[in-house]
Amino acid sequence: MDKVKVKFFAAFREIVGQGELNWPLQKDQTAASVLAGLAQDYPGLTAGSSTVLVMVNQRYADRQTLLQPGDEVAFLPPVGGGQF
Amino acid sequence: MDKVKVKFFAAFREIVGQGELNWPLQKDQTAASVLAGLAQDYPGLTAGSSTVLVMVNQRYADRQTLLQPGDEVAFLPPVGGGQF
Amino acid sequence: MIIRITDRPIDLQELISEVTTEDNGGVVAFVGVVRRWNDGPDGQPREVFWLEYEAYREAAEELMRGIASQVEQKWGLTAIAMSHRVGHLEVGEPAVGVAVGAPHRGEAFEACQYAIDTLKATVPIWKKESWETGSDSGQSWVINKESL
Amino acid sequence: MIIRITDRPIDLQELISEVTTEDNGGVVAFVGVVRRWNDGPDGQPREVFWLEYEAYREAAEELMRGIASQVEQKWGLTAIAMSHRVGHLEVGEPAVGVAVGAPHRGEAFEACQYAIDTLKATVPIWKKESWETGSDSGQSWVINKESL
Repeated sequence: MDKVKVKFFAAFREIVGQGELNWPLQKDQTAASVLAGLAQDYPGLTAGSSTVLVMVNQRYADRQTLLQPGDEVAFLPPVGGGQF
Repeated sequence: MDKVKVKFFAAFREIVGQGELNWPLQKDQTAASVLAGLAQDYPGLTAGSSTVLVMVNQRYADRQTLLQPGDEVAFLPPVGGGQF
Repeated sequence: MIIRITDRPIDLQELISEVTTEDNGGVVAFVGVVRRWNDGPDGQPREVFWLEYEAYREAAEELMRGIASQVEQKWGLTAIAMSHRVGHLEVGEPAVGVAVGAPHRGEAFEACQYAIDTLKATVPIWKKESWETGSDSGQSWVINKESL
Repeated sequence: MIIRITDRPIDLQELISEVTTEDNGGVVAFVGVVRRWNDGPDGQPREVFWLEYEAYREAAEELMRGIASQVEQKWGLTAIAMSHRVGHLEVGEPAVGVAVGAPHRGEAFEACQYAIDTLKATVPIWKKESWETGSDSGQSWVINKESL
């Protein structure tokens, strides 16, 4: 079965319990659809999901982007480091 | 006789041949008047004299400032160091 | 050009030396340092003990290279160095350093500020804060207001 | 607070450390470096071999203290360090360093730029340039456009 590599960081990494996993990809599936699927296993990922940013192959992408087998997709909690 | 201490820097120091000299002060004499007197001995000091700045006792001062005996007066060629 | 996500202490002198050339009379550097006090989500200050920074390293470095390209397009400047630390940091330690060299200082100030502003707003780096108030303490992933 | 006219090399790390406190998350530093090429009075570039800086030291330090007071009045910032070198400098050497620390970086950028702009325009420091063009060479006291 086709898969994508999903990367998690920060709070999302802690929710999922690992920084990376392979996830099954259906035909014509968007990044948003993959996130919805993941959220069934890891409900914490839906918290604040409107502010979650998506990267596909290490570049920012629209959440309606259609994924290809082997893509690296990352769902990013809002970027941190705002002290200065 | 009353005197003031006159300081010279950069091009003016080279014109005068020293960085400091004592100069006689008449009653009610202004900084501009002292500069005019100096320029008789050191004509180079009048070059660009409209851009010469005056300091009295290490603070910028109007050239019409009346000097007091013992004052330290400096006639500054335009400030340098404009490379950055 | 230095573009770096690193778990080693930031060497600001190295960044500055990198952008100091015979043509660049003005060098501007920014250092972001871990503060003792930071506002919590309720706007009340919390005392910070340490931070843990985490990056999506490959994507972060790619975005930082993009910032360098933008600086070159906007100001024609190629002397830029950016380094962001990850891992455990104590209060007072530099977390990020940016240096820009330019023939004249006005553009060095502009470009350096643009680079750090863009880095903070877009580069995927998060931080976890160990904090304490009079009545509470914890460890929280902190959200950067600029990215919202 | 470091306010200094010195004939020793400028230690930028010392200036930055001076303004880095537990309350200051943002530190901005400026370094002015001797350039290889500088425009002559006719607007044509001249190659520079060395510079000789000369200061009216007591007045310069007093004016630099005044700049620090203005930065405190305008931005409420007290973490500022300024050092200007005098004497013989080679191409590539730092002639002046300014560092400002602030809780947030926007005001650190503003205050640092204000400090160096004001220093360059008002502080009595001159430089003599040893230069050469294809057809001519000499040593000239160089005028700072900003002060005219």
